[in-house]
Amino acid sequence: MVPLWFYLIVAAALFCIGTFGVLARRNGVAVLMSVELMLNAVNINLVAFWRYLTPEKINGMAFAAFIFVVAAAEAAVGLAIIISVYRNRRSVIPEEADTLRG
Amino acid sequence: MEITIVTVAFIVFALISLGGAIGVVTCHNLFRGTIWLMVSLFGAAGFFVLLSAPFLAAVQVLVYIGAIAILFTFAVMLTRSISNLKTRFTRLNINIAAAIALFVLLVVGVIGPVFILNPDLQQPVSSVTRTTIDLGEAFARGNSFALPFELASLLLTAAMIGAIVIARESDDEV
Amino acid sequence: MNFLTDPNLQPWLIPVGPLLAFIIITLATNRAKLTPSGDMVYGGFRPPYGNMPIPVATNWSRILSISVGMGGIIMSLLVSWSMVFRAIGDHDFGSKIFGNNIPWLATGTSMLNVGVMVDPLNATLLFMVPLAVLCIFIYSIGYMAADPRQSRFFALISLFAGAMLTLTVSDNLLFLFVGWEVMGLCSYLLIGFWFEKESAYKAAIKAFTTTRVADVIMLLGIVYLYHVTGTLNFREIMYDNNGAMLELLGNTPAILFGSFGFSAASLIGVFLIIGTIGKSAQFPLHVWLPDAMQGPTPVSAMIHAAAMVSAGIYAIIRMYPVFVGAGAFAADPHHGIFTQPLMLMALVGGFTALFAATMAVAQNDVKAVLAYSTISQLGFMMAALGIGAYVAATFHLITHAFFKALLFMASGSVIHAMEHGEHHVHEHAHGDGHGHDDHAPTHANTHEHGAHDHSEVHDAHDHDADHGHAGHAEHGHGEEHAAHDAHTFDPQDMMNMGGLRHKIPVTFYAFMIGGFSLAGFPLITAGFWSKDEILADAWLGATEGFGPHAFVFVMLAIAAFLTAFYTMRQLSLTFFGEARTEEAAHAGLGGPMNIVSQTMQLPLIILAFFAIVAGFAGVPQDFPIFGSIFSSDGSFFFHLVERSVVPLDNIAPTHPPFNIFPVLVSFAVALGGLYLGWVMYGRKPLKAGEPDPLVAILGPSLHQTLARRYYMDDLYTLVFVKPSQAVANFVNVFIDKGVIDGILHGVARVFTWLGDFIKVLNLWLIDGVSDGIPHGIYKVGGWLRGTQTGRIQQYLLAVLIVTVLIGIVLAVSSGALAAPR
Amino acid sequence: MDCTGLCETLFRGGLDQGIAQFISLLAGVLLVSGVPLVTVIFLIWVERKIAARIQDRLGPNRVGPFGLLQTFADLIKLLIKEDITPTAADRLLYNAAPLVAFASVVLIWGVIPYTPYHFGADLEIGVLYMVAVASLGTLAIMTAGWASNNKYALLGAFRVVALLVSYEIPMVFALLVPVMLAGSMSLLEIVHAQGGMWFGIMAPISAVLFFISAQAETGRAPFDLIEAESELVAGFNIEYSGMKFGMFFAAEFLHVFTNAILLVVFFFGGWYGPLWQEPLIAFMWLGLKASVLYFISLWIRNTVPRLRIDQVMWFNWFRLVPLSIANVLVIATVVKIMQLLNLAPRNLIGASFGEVLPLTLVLLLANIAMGLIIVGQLRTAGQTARVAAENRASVRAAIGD
Repeated sequence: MVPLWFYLIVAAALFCIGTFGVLARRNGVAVLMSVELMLNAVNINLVAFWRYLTPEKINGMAFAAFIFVVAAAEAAVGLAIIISVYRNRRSVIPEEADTLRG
Repeated sequence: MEITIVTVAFIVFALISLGGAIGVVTCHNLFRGTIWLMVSLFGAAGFFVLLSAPFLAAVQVLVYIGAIAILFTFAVMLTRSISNLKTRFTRLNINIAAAIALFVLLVVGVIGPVFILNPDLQQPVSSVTRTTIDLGEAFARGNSFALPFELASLLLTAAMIGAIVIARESDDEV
Repeated sequence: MNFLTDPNLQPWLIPVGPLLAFIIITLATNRAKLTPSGDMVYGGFRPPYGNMPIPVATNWSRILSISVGMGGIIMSLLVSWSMVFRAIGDHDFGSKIFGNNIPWLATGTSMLNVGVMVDPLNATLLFMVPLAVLCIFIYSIGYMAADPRQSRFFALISLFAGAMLTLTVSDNLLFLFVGWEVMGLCSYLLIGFWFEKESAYKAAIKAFTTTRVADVIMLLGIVYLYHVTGTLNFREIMYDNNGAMLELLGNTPAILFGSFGFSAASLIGVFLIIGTIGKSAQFPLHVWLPDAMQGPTPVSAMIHAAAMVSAGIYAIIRMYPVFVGAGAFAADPHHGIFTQPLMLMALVGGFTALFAATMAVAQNDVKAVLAYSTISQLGFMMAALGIGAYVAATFHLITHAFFKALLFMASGSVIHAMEHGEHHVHEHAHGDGHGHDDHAPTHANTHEHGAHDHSEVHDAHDHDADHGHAGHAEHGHGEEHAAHDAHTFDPQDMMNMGGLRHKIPVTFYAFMIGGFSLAGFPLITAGFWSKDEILADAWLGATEGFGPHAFVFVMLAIAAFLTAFYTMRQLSLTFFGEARTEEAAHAGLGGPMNIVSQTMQLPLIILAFFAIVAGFAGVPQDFPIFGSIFSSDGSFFFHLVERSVVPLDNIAPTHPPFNIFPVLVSFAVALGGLYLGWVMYGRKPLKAGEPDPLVAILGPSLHQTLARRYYMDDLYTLVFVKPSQAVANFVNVFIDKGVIDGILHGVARVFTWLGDFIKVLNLWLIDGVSDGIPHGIYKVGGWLRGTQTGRIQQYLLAVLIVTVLIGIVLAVSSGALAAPR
Repeated sequence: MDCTGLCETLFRGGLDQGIAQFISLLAGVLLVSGVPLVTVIFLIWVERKIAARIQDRLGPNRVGPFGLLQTFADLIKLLIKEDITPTAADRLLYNAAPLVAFASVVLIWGVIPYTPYHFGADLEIGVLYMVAVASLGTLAIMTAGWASNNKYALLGAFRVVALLVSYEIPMVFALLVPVMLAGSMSLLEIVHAQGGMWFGIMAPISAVLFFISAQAETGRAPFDLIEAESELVAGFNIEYSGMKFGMFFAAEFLHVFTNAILLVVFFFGGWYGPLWQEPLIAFMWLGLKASVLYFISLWIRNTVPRLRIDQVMWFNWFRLVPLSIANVLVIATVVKIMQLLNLAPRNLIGASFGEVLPLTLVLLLANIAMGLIIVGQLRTAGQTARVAAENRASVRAAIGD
C-alpha cells in the first residue's frame, strides 16, 4: 500500500524541479513549462489529500479541475506574451526583457 | 511494506513524472523539452488513476498533452527558440541550491513531522470515493461549485481574448 | 410591506408619482436643440435676443415630459381618491386613521419619526388637490405648447404637486414643513419661470424673500413645539390620549411674553400663524402674491388655488387644537374665550378680507383682480378659523380652490385669446403693409417673427426665409424692442378687452360660473354655501356679543359685497359689450378643433362642474328645502371633518342652528354686489377709451390709492429696501473701502517686508537644508535602484529565498523539527 | 480481483491465481491489440479495391485471389526495405513517432465494446479516454513532422495539428450528445442505452458532425491536405520509409475503421441488431454497421476534391463549431423538458422502444428543424459566394485578363 506521504514527496520534488526551472532556465518558453510542472505538483497534492483525508467530499477533484483551467489560461496568456515579446525584441530570454530596470 | 501492483505502478509513475520534469528543466532542445513535459504530465495522469480520479487523468491527458503541450510546441517553433541559446541556465549554482533548500525544507519541515511521523495519517486509502457523476453534480449544484465553475469559464474566455489581443500582429506593423 | 393592498402604506404612494415624474423629466426628457430665437415669446414678452441661438425643447421631450407628468399626477390621483373613498366608506374613520411612519433621525434620546396618514381632514384635501392639479396639468399642455422650456415647466410643476401632496399626507409638522419649503422653492422657480422678464424675476425674488421671513418664524415655532413636547406628530400632540399633550402645552407658560398670559401653545400658535400669513399672503405679508401673477397662468392657478395658499390654511387647521389650546390658557371661541392666536387670526383675517377686496375693486389687470380676491378669500378662511369655525374654513378652502382655479384658468385662456388676437392683428398689419400708426415697422417685423412660435400660425415658412438677416439687423437695438413691446399692448388689461363672450364662449360660461361662485351667488354656487357657513358662525358668536365675531361678521359681509361687485365688474369688462381694441376683436383660441383650445377648455368644464356641486356637500341640515335635499342626515362635509377632531369639548365643532339673518345678509351682499356691478359696467358697457366709471365715483386719488395697493409696496420699499440699501452703501463705502481695505493693505505691506526678509533668510539657511535632504534621498535612491534589475527571475529567486527562510523559522519555532512523537 | 473465464480455467488447471490472472489479462490485451493489426491488413485491400472501382480501375488482382494477398506482399516489401533515418533528424523522436501514432489508434480499441461481454475495459470515462488517446495521434504527427527535419514535413505537421486541434472541438461536442442521452461516459453503457432507440435517430445532426470531424481527424478527403502530394510532397511522413512509414499508413487506415466503429457505438446502437443478440451475432452486427460506414467514408474520400486549408478552417470555426454548440444546447433543453413532462425515461438504459418513442420523435423534430435552418443558411451562403465569383469573373473578362 502507498501511504500519503509518498505522493507528497513526489509532488514536492516535482515542485522543486519546476521552481528550479522557473528560476534557472533562460528561455521563456522553458520557464512557462516549468510553471506547468509546479502547477501539476500542486494538483497531485490536492488529489492526494482529497483521496486520503477527505474522500467523502468532492473538493479535491473540483479544485484539481479548476487548476486545469488556471493552467490552460496561464499557458495561453503566457505564451501569447512570450510571442509578442519575441516579436518586439527578437528574444525569448526573460533576463533580457528588463525595460523596468531601475 | 509489501510490494503490490499499486506500489510498483506508483514507483513507475513517479519515475516517469520526475524524469520527465528533469528532462524539461535540463534539455538543450526545447522541442524535446515539450516532449519531456508531456511525459511528466503523463506520469501525473498515472498518479490520478492511482488516486481513483480517472476523470482527472483523462482531462490531464486531453488538456495538457492534447492542447497545452501542442501549444508549447507551437510557441517553441514560432519563437525559433529550439536551440538558439548558447547557455541554458542563469546562476545555475544558486538556483540549484535554492531549489534543493526548498525541497529539504518541505520534506524535513513539513512532510516529515506532519505526515510521515504522524501515526494517524498512515491509514490506507479508504474505499469510499466519488465518481465523475458526483463531480458533475457538484459543478452543477448551486450551493456547491456552480459559481466557481462559471467563474472558471469566464476566466478561460478572458484568457482566450487576452491571448488573442496580445499575440495578434498589430495592423500597422508588418 | 405591500404598498398596493395595505391601506396604511398607500399614503406613501400619493406623493411618489409627481416626484418621480420630476426626477424623470429632469434627468431624461430635457432635450433641447439650439434654435435661433427669431423672437421667442416668454409669456407675452419678447426678450431682446436678436437672433441668438437659444435652447428650445424638442418635440420629443415636450411629448415625453407631458406624458410623464400626466402619468405621475394621474397615479397619485388614483391612489388618493381610492384612499378618500375608502375613508368615506367606513364610519368609525377618524377615530382610526390610515397611517404609517418610520424612524427618520434620532435626536439625542428621542427618535423623530416621519410618516404619512390619511384622516378625514386631509382626506378632503386629497380629494381636491390631485383633481385641481390634474386640471392644471391638462391646461398647461395647451398653455405652454409654444414655450421653449415646456419640459422644464412640467418638471417644476410636478415637483410642486409632489411637495403639496407630501405636505398633505404628512403626519408630522417637520415633514409638512419640508413640503412647505419645497413648495416655496417651486413657487420661486415658477413665478420666475420667464426670467427674461425683469418683472418676473423681481416678483420671484419678492415672493421668495417674503415667504422666507415668515417661514423662519414658523420654523422657530416648530422647534419650540418640539422642544416642549418632544414630538411633532399630529396625532401624538393633539389627538392621542385625549389631549394630554395639549394640556401640557396649554399649562406651560411661554418662554417669551410668558408673563403676558402667553402659554407655550399660544406662542407656538402665533409663530405658526405668522408662517401662514406669509404663505397665504395675509395682511402684512400679502404683497408678494399680486406680483406672483408674473408667472405662467397655470402656476397662478396652482399657487393661488390648489396648492400653496391652501397649504397655509391647511397647516393651521391641522394644528388647530394647539391654537385653541387647553388647560390653564384654554380658549373656547364658541363662548367668547379667545387665545392670542385666535384673536390674531380673527383680526388679520377679517382685515385682510376687506382690505384686499377694496384693492381688487380698482385693478384693471384681469389676473390681479383674481389675485386680490384670493387674498381676500383667504382672509375669509383665516377669520373663520379665528372665530372657531374651522369646519366652515375647511369647506371654504375646498370650494375656493375649485372656483379660484377655474377663474385663473379662464382668465389664462382669455389672455391667451388676447395674445392670439394680437398676433393676428400684427400679421394682418404686416400683410397689407401698414401697421398701427403708432407702431414702428421694426415692431411689425418683430411681431411677424413673434408669430412663429404659435402653433396656429399657418405660413411660418416664408417668414423663416427672410428671418435670418432680419434677425441680424435687429441685433443693435434689441433693448428698445423690449421696452417697446413691454408697453405697446397689454393682453391682460381688461380695458383692452370686451365682447369676448362671442369669441370664446366656453371660457365665458366657465368664467361666469366661477365668478358667480366666487361672488357667492345664492343657493346654486359652491361659494355661497361655504361663505354662508362662515357668516352663520360669525353671526352666532356676534349675537352672543363676542367682539371678534362681530368684527369678523361686519368685515366679511362688506368684503363679500365688494367681492360680488368686482366679480361682476370683471365679467362685464371682459366679456360684455363691444371689443374695445382690434386685438379683442380678433381674439380667439384658434378654432374648436385646435388641441390648444381643447386642452385649455376641458379643465374649465371639469372645474366648473365642481365649482357648483362642491357646495352641496356642506349644506346645513336645517337649511330650508336644500338641507332636506342634500343633507337630510346632517351635512356630509361637516360630519366628515368633524370626525377628525380631538375630543376636547372647548373646540368641538358646533354647527350653528339655522338663522335667517346671516342667510339674508349673504343673499343681500352677493346679489347687491352683482347688481351694482351690473349697473355700473354691464348695463351700458364701456366703449373704447372710455374711463372706468369707478374713478369718477371714488375720485381719482382714492382710486389711485387702491390701484396702487395703498402704496404698500412703496411703503415697504421706503421702510425696508431703501434703508437696507443705504446701510449697504454705507458699509460698502466706509467699512469695506475705508476700514477693512485699509487694514488689509496695511497687513499686506507688513507681510511684504516680512517676506523680503524671509527671502534673504531662505537663500542661505533654508535652501541649504531643504536641498540637502532631497540630495541625500536621491543618493540613497540611486543606491537602491541597483536592486531593481527588472529581471523577473532574480525577483523570484529573492522571493524563494525569503520564503525558505520564513519556512525554516516557522518549522523551528513550531517545534516541527522536534523529536517525533 | 475476480477470476472468471480463462483465468478460472487456468486456475482450475492448477496455476497460481496471480499468474492465471496475468495470463488472462495478457491474453485479453493481445486479443484487443491483435484484432486491429489483423483487421488493418484487409482494410487496406478493401480500400484499394473500392478506390479502384470508384476510379474505374481493377485494383489489386495479381497476388492471390482477387489480389487478397497484395497487402501481405506490400507488408513484406515494407519490412525488408532499408530503414533510413535522415542525418539531421532527431533520432529518438523520429523513431518514436510512428509507434505513438499507431499506439494512439490501438489504444482506442481498448475501450470499444464489441459485444455486451467482450471489451478491453469498461472505463467510467471511456469517451474522455477515447478523445484523449486520439489526441496523442496529433502529438505523434507533430513529432514526426518536426523530428524528420524537413520543411515539407514540418509544414504538413503544422497543417495536421491545426486541423486536428480545430476539429477536435466539434467532435467532442458531438460526443457530448450521446453522453448526455445515456447519462454516462462509459461506452458500454452508451451502447446499452441505445437498446430502445439508436442515438443516430434521436440526434442525426450529432452523428453527421461526428462523422465529418472524424473524417477530418483521419485526414481523409476532403480534408486530406495533410499529405497534399501536389503541395507538400507527401506531408509529415515524407522522410519516412520502410516499416515506420508502414506504421503511419496502417495507423491511418485503422483510424478510419476505428472511427466507423465508434460512430456505430455512439450513434448506431453498437451491437444491437434486429435479430438475435448472441455475442457472436452481436459482433457481426457491429462489424456490419461499421463496414457500411467505412464504405461511406471511402466513397466520400474517393469522390470529393480536396479543400484549401483556409476553407477547411473556415468551415470548422464558422460552421461546425457554432452548429455543434447549438446542437448540444438544443438537445439538452429538449431532453430536460421532456423529462420534466415525464414523457421521457430518466434513464435510457434498459428503456424499451415504446418508452423512448416520444423523446425520439421530439428530438428528431428538433434536429430536422435545425437541419432545415442549416441548409437554408448554406444555401444563401453558397448563392452569395456564387454571385461574388461571377462578378469577379465578369470583371476579369471586362479588364481582359
